[in-house]
Amino acid sequence: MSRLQLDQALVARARELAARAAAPVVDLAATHTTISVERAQLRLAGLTGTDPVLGDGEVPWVNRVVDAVRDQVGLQHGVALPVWHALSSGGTLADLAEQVGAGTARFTVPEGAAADQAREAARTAVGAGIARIDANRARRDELVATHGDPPRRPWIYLIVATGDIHEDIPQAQAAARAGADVIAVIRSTGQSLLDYVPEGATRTGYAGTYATQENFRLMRAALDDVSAELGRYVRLTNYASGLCMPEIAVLAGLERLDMMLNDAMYGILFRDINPIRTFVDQRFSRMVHARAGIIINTGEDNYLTTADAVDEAHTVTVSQLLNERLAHEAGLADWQLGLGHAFEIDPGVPESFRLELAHALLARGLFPDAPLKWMPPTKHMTGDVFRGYLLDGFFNLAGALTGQGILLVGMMTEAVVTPWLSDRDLALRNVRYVLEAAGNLHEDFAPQPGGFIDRRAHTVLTEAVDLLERIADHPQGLIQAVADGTFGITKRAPDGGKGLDGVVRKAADHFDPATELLERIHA
Amino acid sequence: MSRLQLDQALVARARELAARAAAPVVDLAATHTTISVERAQLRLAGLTGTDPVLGDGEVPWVNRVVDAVRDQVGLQHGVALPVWHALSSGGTLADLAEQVGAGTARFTVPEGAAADQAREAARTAVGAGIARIDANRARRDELVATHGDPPRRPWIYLIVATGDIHEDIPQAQAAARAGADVIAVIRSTGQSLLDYVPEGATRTGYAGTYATQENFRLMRAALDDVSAELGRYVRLTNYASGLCMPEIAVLAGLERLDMMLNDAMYGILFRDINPIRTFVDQRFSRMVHARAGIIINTGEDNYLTTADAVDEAHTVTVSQLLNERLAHEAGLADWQLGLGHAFEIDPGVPESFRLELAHALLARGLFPDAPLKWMPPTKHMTGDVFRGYLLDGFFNLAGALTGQGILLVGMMTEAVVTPWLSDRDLALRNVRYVLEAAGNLHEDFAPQPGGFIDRRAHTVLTEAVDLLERIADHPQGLIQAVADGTFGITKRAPDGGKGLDGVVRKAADHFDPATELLERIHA
Amino acid sequence: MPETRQNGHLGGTGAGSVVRPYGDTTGDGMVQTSFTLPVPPGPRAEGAALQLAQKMGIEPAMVVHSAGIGEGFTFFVVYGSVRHLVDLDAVQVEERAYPLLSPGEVNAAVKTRLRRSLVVLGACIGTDAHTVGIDAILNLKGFAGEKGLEYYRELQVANLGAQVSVPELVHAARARKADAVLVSQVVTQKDAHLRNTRELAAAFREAMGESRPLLVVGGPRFDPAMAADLGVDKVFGRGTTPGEVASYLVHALVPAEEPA
Amino acid sequence: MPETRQNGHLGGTGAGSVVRPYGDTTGDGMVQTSFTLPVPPGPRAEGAALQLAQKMGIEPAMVVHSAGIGEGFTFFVVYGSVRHLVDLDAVQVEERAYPLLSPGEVNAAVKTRLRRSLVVLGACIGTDAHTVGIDAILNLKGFAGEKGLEYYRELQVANLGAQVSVPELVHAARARKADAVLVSQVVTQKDAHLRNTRELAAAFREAMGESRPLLVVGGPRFDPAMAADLGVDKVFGRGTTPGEVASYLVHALVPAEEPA
Ligand code: B12
Ligand code: B12
Ligand SMILES: Cc1ncc(COP(=O)(O)O)c(C=O)c1O
Ligand SMILES: Cc1ncc(COP(=O)(O)O)c(C=O)c1O
Repeated sequence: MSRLQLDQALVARARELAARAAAPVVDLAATHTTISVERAQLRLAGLTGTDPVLGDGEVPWVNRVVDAVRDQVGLQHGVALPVWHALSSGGTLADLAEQVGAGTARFTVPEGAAADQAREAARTAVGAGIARIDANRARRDELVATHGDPPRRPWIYLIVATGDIHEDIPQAQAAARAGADVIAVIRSTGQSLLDYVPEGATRTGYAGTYATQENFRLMRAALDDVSAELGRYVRLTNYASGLCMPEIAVLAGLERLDMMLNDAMYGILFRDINPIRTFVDQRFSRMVHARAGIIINTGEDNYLTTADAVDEAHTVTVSQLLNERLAHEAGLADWQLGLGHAFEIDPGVPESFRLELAHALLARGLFPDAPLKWMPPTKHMTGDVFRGYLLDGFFNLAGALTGQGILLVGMMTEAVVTPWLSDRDLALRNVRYVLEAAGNLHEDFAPQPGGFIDRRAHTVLTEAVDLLERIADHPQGLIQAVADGTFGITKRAPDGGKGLDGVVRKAADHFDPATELLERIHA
Repeated sequence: MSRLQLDQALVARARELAARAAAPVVDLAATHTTISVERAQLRLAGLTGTDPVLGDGEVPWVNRVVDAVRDQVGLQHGVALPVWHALSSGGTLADLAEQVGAGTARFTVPEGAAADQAREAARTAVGAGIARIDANRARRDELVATHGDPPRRPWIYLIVATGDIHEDIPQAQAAARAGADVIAVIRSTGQSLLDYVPEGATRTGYAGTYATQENFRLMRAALDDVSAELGRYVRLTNYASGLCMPEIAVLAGLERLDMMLNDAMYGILFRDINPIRTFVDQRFSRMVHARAGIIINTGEDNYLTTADAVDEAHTVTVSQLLNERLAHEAGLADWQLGLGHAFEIDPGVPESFRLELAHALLARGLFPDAPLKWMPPTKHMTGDVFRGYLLDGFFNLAGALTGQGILLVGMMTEAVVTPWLSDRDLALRNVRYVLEAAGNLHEDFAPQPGGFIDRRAHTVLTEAVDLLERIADHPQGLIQAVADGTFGITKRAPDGGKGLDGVVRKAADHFDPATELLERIHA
Repeated sequence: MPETRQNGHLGGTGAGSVVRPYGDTTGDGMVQTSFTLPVPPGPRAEGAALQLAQKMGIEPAMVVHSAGIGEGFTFFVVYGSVRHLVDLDAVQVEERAYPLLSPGEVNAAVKTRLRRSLVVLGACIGTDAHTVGIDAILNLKGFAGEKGLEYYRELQVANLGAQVSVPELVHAARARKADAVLVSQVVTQKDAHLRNTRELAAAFREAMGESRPLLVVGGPRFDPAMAADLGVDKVFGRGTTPGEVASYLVHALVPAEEPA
Repeated sequence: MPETRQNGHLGGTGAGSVVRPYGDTTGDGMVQTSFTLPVPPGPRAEGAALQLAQKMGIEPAMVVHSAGIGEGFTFFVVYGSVRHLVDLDAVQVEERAYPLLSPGEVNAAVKTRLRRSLVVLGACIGTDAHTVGIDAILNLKGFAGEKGLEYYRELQVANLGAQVSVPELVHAARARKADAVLVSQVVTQKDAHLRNTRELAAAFREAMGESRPLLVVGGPRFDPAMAADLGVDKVFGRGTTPGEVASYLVHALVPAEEPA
């Protein structure tokens, strides 16, 4: 595949600036915890289920326990110390949860030997969860070895979105049979703002299906069946985003999901979730993903739905560099970085297709080892489904010409409905035609140095470096940039948005067995 | 645009062989005339109208007169001598026709001074028609100068096909407004086999509209209006094919049509018209087109609807070389040669798009100065109109990447119905998107010497030269090749097919004022 | 939030003989449609499109796209739920009423039960010049991997090609004592195929009465259920294979096996 | 061969208030439709598709494409002529019952006739996070070349953004003495937009009764004719421009010009 000759000094400069711009965020994540990070500890330790009494029986035990700890001793020490201290007198986590439900649990923060003992017990309990994640990773490797990986790049990524897991499953299987390599179950509109993870098999989502451990399990099992049938390991994706990002990441690891949407800023910008909450949560969830061998997908594509894809192309590049930095910092390897970008230039703009190629090649050149996630047109899709089908075809071609890693399949009904069964089938036929007929056209694709495409890519890179200079120069770095509306022309103040009340500054003796265990590997 | 480096020795060899293979056809055309060639003389001399009495009033006077001459003195001398001899005693052509109708006309073949006089009168009469053709050519140049040519290549070519000239006109105008540069009115299924040209404005065609002088006039006037409105000269196309090819060519010249489908073999292969009839008729019609400044379109694309587009790709090349040779021989210049080829490879074939590019570049390389006519997928279109719309988009892209001259716009409903108003509109939107978004992608398109595309093009060229060797080696050349089923896997014997009875071997004194006048220029 | 909702399956847990179109949920009834109205774009045109959608049974209907074409036309894309139910039990299927035979079986049946070869005449009539369809059925090369009827030893096939007039065809059928005449019609604009088929049937009836050959027509836009209406014995639609046709010829023309 | 045929125009030479869909000939009634049936591919499925097409009024209908999806579904493309007539006189057009004003005219009307600035509150309610639509109407940047309502000097605009709950919105409207509340709804799966709008209307009715602010909703899949049904004052659909909304606000909230 043709690569651009990027100015390597500029590239190095960009990475250096990104590290500086991200430093305040890394710092934030090191010094804070959140209720969801704490709940994630309990999930790793195996606590499941909901309190049958409270709020229609929807409130998970992990929420009840963390809230009780917080009420009684605060969260600055983490939940692990008080919880495993409480367990030192015997009983299981589930028993303890029952006591919380009954209002009889009493938490204190142990010190000295008691603390050492609680820490050790916590490590063992949480370690069991991590061991399950490790086992899942090994199992995935095994299944990939047995069934095989997709025969070619890009991997074909499809969403299902009925809201009902029992409709999703046959649709996902049909999609896999028709050629999908990756299935994403998108989430109900409301889930990101829920400060708990729903439980069980669900059938009532709006424009997406709830992410629950049981739904994960059901879908993964269904895809295992179809993988065996097809002789090709079909991957499953969900979203580690919203107020419960760390817990969802854990559930993904526990249920052998293969990829997760997981962006450092998506929740801030598009769900109005508090920046600090998000930055802390993303650090934890990324450590889990790193361990689980999960590929993350970042969300730069979303910026181009609110900002102009030509004018703001460099903000995508800047964000990719920042996401890369924060991912590396959390232990993710390059092969796990499905950095996002998208085919979102107004199709009416002259040379729009060549501009897309320039942007896509720039990303390819900057991140040669990352499986870039290439998103289809959405903003400029209309109810003209014929035009939409054509645009999606050119999107597929751009993906093949520029060596994208993960091709999110566009739907002709993008502007109309969440995808129908037939939309998905037609979309896969589109992809198949383009890849089979023109998939190797990259051999004949040779943008000239100094030509239109090369010039455009360098313009964007230069603009990105300029912007990074400005961000890095600010003591608050990325945090300030978000407040300034740099990404997706959406301004988010550090103290605004939902979920700030779930953020806690760590005390000196804060203990987080998961992070400790997870950091061990890449330290 | 990227050109292939073709082996120029092979190219020269191909042209030399084509000339040899075509020689027997040139010979045939020089030694024969046909009833339609003879009728064309009378049309040039201004004879119009039909015999109101015979056969529902559909039989044109030109047919009545030529038949009468044939009955009385035979056609081996041509109609001009007997007709203008008959007129030497006074009266107009129309009067003479009336006498034929009344059964009172008497024809003899003049000799000596009477013959000289008849020839001179015939030259004057036919010359008036040619002068009108010349005036139309000048008028076209003038209108192009005033309104302008299409802003870019390829020209966008669209068909209308309602069967009703009064539905065709608004549809053609709508298409022009939506971006069509060339409008073709396709003909009713039955017309090619009619041995006369219908008259008047017609509304009853099947899957096409009758080609009549009045329909030509109405449509050209409507397009003149829309050309003025748009500030772009919109060209009109029809079909000089079938049993009346020479007459239709004359009518096209008289009514300022701008392009004509005119192939040396289409009628033989796809309408089972006698080969000799066709070869004689095409020579005459091409001379008329040469004079009228009309661009011809040849029909190699059709072979790929009956033969496989990969296996038989070289037969397209061979036919293009033969059509070129026969066109040059008749006086057509390179800019008038809309040589045909098509995007007809089964889309399920691996690398189908790159194979298409190879074939298209080969044609481009062989005929650098000809405005190649690039035909859309038809054979592998299905009722899946979404897939069809996508394929048409890739066809458009191939056209832009390989520098085609005339892009015949594909219809998503190709396998379903003759095009609807909305099909045409959608098709033009498709073309516009592709050309505006990716029209300059050829700058980045650089098939490698020795790469897939280059290798494929050379394979086809080599196969074409091999086939031409075999054809040229036979004393009957092309005539034998047609009998062997070389083109479109359809065999046609020299003495088979319709219309052989309209072919007449010329006597030594055969006189054809039109040919004489037309040959003057390029002699 | 999560709760359990009734599954939308219609017709209970049984055979499900009543179904509705499926968008992304069982029973949602979703369809897509597009059309042009001879009305200039604007609110009145959108209202007209909704009225049509409603008459088609789409309700609620969403006009998701509209675009003017030329002066007085608007093209629409409409999505929505049709209220109609599809009753599978009421579906009239032109079931194959005869077994599908291999070439060997066809030859054997003709040879042993007819005891002479079967004469088949093929053509494309009228001004229709599309021969690929009839060639696919008759010529050696065949279609979809199946050999054409010429390959069958016991069938004597003549393919007259295209643009054959009905009188010519009647003449040829008589001259060759054809058992079956196979006719293709591809052009359908203004129902040309139906008109030509009726003309064919009438001409054979007139010329040969009861002793006329078996009349079989085919083409991509024919509805196989129309044979009786058109006055022919059998109609084949898009995607027909030679084997189906050969099997039908045996069924219709070869005496049934005598009971042992 | 050529002859003259009656033109297919319906409704005579008059205003042509009855029309049919147009394929390539006036009056031909041609439409395209596609849908999936929960039936495995085969003749029965094709028959089922034809049955549905017929129920939709398409006759004759041609199933021009069918393809199996997964185990038990078949996708169809159908072409044919619908028998329905569209009566243009019966079309209910939600005509703009008020003049379209320029920003200057809007400001002037508010200033001279209301004599105070008009308070406008905007939000996207429920779990819907699509702000681009409401931003297009409210924010300075605007839409389709028109500035948004923030640009209007006499309008006092607050945009609360997305994911605003109905109680929050009622509270804010009361606190700011909003004259008009503008709400956007983009997600429509399972009719979420309709449900949320009804909830909105009920909450304002309950909390403020007659003195509730003007309620305006908008989004790409709303049918503008549904306002009354949903309990709001006005509904705007896809492609709405800020100027239309401002003009409506003047019409609905600013006292009419006193007769001179
Ligand atoms: C190839 C082709 C041509 C070739 C034909 C070459 C030839 N020797 O046959 C050429 C280029 C010459 C041609 C010309 C024209 N064509 Co044409 N052509 C096509 C095309 C692209 C493919 C048809 C085909 O070969 N299909 C493949 C065969 C195998 O399929 P089939 O015919 O359906 O046959 C199968 C079944 O139907 C069945 N079957 C068919 N016949 C029979 C008979 C029997 C007895 C049985 C048992 C079964 C059977 O079995 C076959 C195998 O499964 C179609 C578009 C398309 N993609 O369908 C247009 C199409 C058929 N053509 C069309 C038209 C209008 C024309 C022209 C009239 C245009 C013009 N005015 O110039 C001309 C003139 C030809 C004429 N007088 O008829 C229209 C017809 C529109 C309509 N529905 O009325 C089509 C649909 C294109 C379009 N959308 O406009 N065409
Ligand atoms: C941009 C976008 C997003 C962005 C939103 C960013 C943002 N800050 O708004 C992001 C990427 C975050 C996003 C996320 C999601 N999206 Co979204 N998104 C879109 C997209 C591509 C464009 C929408 C848009 O901006 N249109 C441009 C504006 C200007 O048009 P408009 O909204 O129609 O507004 C105009 C009029 O309707 C009207 N109007 C609108 N509101 C109002 C209000 C008033 C008072 C007035 C007067 C007028 C008015 O005026 C506007 C100007 O003319 C559409 C697909 C598409 N092409 O339409 C999907 C789409 C809307 N999204 C969809 C979905 C399902 C989602 C998700 C729920 C998916 C998921 N499960 O993860 C998420 C979650 C978001 C949530 N909770 O709501 C679906 C909705 C399906 C449906 N019909 O129910 C769509 C149609 C895509 C699809 N086919 O699946 N999305
Ligand atoms: C990076 C990223 N995260 C998360 C989401 C959606 O998740 P949520 O359900 O939190 O809105 C998206 C949506 O496309 C996304 O792009
Ligand atoms: C070269 C050529 N000539 C003629 C025709 C059609 O003309 P006719 O009306 O004679 O079938 C075609 C049809 O596409 C063609 O390609």
